Amino acid sequence: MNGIWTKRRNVIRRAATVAATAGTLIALPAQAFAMHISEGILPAPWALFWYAVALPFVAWGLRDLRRRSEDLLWFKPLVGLVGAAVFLISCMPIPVPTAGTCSHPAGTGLAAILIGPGLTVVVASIALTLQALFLAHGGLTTLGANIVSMGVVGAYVGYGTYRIIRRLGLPWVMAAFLAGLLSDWATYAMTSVELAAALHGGESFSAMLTLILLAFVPTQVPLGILEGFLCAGALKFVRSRKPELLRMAAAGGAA
Amino acid sequence: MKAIDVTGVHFTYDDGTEALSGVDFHVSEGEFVAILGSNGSGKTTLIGLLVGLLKAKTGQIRIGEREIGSLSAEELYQRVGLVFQNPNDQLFAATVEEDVAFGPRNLNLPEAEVERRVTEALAAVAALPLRCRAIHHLSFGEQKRVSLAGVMAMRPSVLILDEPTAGLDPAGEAQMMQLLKKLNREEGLTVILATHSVDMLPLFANRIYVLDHGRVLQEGPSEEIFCHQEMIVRAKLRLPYVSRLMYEMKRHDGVPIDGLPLTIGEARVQLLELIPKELIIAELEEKKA
Amino acid sequence: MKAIDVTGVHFTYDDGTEALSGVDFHVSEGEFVAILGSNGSGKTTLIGLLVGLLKAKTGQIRIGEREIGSLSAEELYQRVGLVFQNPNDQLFAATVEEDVAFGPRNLNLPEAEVERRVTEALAAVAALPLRCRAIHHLSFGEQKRVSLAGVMAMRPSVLILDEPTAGLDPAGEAQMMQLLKKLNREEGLTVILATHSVDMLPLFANRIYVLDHGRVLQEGPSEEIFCHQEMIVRAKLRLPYVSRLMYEMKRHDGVPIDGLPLTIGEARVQLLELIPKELIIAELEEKKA
Amino acid sequence: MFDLFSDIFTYRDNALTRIDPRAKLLIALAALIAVVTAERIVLPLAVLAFCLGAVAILRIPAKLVACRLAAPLSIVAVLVVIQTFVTGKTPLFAFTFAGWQFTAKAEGLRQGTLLGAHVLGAVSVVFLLSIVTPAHRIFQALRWFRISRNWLEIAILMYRYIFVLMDRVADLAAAQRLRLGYTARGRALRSFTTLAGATIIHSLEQAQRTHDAMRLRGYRGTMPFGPLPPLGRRDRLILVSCLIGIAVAYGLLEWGVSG
Repeated sequence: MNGIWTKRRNVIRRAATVAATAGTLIALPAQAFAMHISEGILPAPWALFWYAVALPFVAWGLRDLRRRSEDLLWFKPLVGLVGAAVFLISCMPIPVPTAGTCSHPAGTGLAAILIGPGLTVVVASIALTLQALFLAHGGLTTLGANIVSMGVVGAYVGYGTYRIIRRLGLPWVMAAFLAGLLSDWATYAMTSVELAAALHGGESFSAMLTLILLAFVPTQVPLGILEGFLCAGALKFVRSRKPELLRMAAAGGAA
Repeated sequence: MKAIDVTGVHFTYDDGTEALSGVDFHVSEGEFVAILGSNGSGKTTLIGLLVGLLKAKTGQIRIGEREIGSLSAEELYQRVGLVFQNPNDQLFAATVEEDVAFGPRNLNLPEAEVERRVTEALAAVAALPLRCRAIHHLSFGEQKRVSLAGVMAMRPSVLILDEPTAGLDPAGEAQMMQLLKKLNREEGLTVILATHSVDMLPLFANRIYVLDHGRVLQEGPSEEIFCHQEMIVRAKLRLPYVSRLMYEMKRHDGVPIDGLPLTIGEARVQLLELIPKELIIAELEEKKA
Repeated sequence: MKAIDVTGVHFTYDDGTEALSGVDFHVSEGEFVAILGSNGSGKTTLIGLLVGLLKAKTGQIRIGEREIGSLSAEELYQRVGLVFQNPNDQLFAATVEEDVAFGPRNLNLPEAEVERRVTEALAAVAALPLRCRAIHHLSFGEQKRVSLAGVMAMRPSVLILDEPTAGLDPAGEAQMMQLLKKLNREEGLTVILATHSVDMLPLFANRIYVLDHGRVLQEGPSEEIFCHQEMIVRAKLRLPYVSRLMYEMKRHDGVPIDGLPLTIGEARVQLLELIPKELIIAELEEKKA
Repeated sequence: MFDLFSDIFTYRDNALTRIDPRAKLLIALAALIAVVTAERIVLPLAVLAFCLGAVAILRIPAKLVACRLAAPLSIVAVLVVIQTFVTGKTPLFAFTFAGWQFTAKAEGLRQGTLLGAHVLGAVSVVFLLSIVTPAHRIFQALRWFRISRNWLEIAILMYRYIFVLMDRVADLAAAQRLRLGYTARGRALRSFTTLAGATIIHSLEQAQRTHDAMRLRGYRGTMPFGPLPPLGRRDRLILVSCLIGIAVAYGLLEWGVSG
């Protein structure tokens, strides 16, 4: 017990030292880090591994797309447009009080509620490819890892949260809020795992993971809460204006 | 007093397109000024600069004697208001009332004052009966008027409108222009509108700025502007239809017409002088008398 | 031969608004017909029915002598093509070439034929140089022409356009209308356009249908339509500016004008007859001769 | 933010834009693999130098380059710091700051620098690719690589409509700002949420109209693609020589010189 505690305290101290050295330096790129893992960070074996994890989910999403678009001619244009909208939402700067700068929401929780988790993975994989190719956000070698954290984890956690809370009979606003919040946090947790696995070097994995998680905490905790509000608010907006559109998008989703 | 003072403004977008190259633009309080230009002439960029959405690299922009950069958002948007071309881009509340109240609420006004401003703004655009309607049940013309009310509720002294009559049918167009005229003449608002439709302008605008490729080609009262047929063509515009008729009769048929009538009324007066009295039908003459 | 035959069509939207109540609409092959009406008059609904996007509950719609319901999608879309008001709705590929090829490729044509149709369609709308450009780099006027090319590549015999000149500046408007006239006169296409702008129509349209509240108020050649000033006002429209001038001179000033000139050319002829020859300036007369 | 998406340079005519996108994509992939598997910093830095050189020759504005490289550069800085002070054994130097003891370690520094070089090299490769290949050419190339057609169809629609929606969203956000929707924190959040909701609504409505337009031009559920021409002789030559070049450089810089 004692050992673990001292070790943990050590890690926390180390994290704090890093945060102190880097000063604002860490707060800024921590978001860039967190958003997507940058090109070139992952060693080749890890890059391949995450590709291998991501591919089945993308394939499953594509199967879902094929199935649902078979008798609904408008389904693919719809997925494309929702994808474009979520892409733009994830580019919108939202002010994060603790960072003193703007960060970006992930939007995957919202997308998963609208079109389901499978298609969200597909849409996320496209968005990540476009960003890697044309914006130097994320990367091609890290695409697999980013699909896993942003797409797979974000989408399934968001969707799962929404379904479970709805099934518990709680109001959808709360479900949407928690879906946005948890999908955001889960995405960053997963990103941390991916980074720690690749970067821990000689150190222990858990120490590195704790360090990276801690580095994300100051921006990610409030950002996740904001994302929860965003998810619930946006959904409420759509529900109050054009509920029929929501039903159209759902055709298999959760809303 | 000057309401807007733009001097030597250049603006280049990040992708390298130079949208404005050395524009001077001055509007006095209470004027009704039109920025006339084809698509891509720089109208929208100029508007963007006037409301602080874009920042000019060189040149000076003053809003009511103060440098635009020195004004806070609250100060700026209580001085200038912008009505977008597409009302859909501007209406985001569920009901008309809520949407018009958006601005005043953001000014942290007491609810009674918000209420008063909403009523006033809706009354000003003849949209009081729409107050409790849902935005998405409004017709296009109604949406345009409500989006104008939303801006009016901020009580700006300068009202800028991007293509205020685009998409409106003839009745809606006439109503909108009459409304703007009333706001200008009766409420004393300075009105600036950007447009590429020429026919209505001579009736309403005190002065016209013709923009082309990011430059002011010419500036002056409409009588003066439309005298320069070549300049108008160069700016990818055209004369108002009535003027075109008069222009062709003067130029090609040799009919002696003074200046260039711009409106139906002016053309009528000039033509009647040319037509011999004996040709005018008598019964109608009597009726008129 | 009839290109389009609509008889007694009613249409009610799901929310209960009755958009069309008993419309008859007939167009012969090779005609240039305008559907004129204010916002909300039912123009868009009528167009939606003509291209099969909406289904009429009662009434009959025939496209080229065949019941619309009996035509397969392929047959229908090679007979009628619709150009949307907003080109963004219609341009969904990344480049001009890919977008125009979308229709022909859906018809499973051999690639050489697709290639030929793309070239032909782009040439027809004077957009060949745009071929390899990205859609999002086109100007609004270019987008409009490319979206027209995309429909042309389906080789429909009837071309339907929703507000083809909306948002275009005077130069773009003139170009678009000339283009449509050429397609109609030279290529023999039947052209139907829905619009609320009146000034251009008399020059181009063979016949006009005036729509109001889902009914055809009147139908006929433009000379006839614009004679009925009260009907025009009732439909929330107005006379073309030139006609308005002539109308006021005839009605209020008693100037004897035959019928109602609709275009600048017609007005000029009539006015010149009324103005005494001795008033015409001599030098110009000589210049003309 | 949105200006970053400017792709005007890809439509310029130059030696690199003329190369077949399939060849470019394969070369870029080879370069990426070489960079991320490199054990020394020379190769990634050589790739970085090569790409920046090409970018300079193509006269890409420095502002754009700086914009694209800003985030990766800051990541590199953090990587070096974290790795230096957190991992490794052999102490290099130590200092105390605000009561905290910091020890830099040699292995960490080396590891951090190498990682940094990986990032810079890899990012520069993708950056160069992105300014000489327009999106639709990349989609074509991906089709040749047997990427799922459904995936590509959605990608093409997304790419196209990002630009359309972006204009609308920019106008919506501006309209909110002009009525002081972003002047206080709580208000900003509400405005932002509204903006996101409005974006979704616009996208759903646009989807309906786009689908209508697609149907009227014969859409039957699959976007038709044109034929793919075979890879030309010149492009094959370029591809092979570049791959050999990368392999030789890899051999020399990784295993060569000092053995």
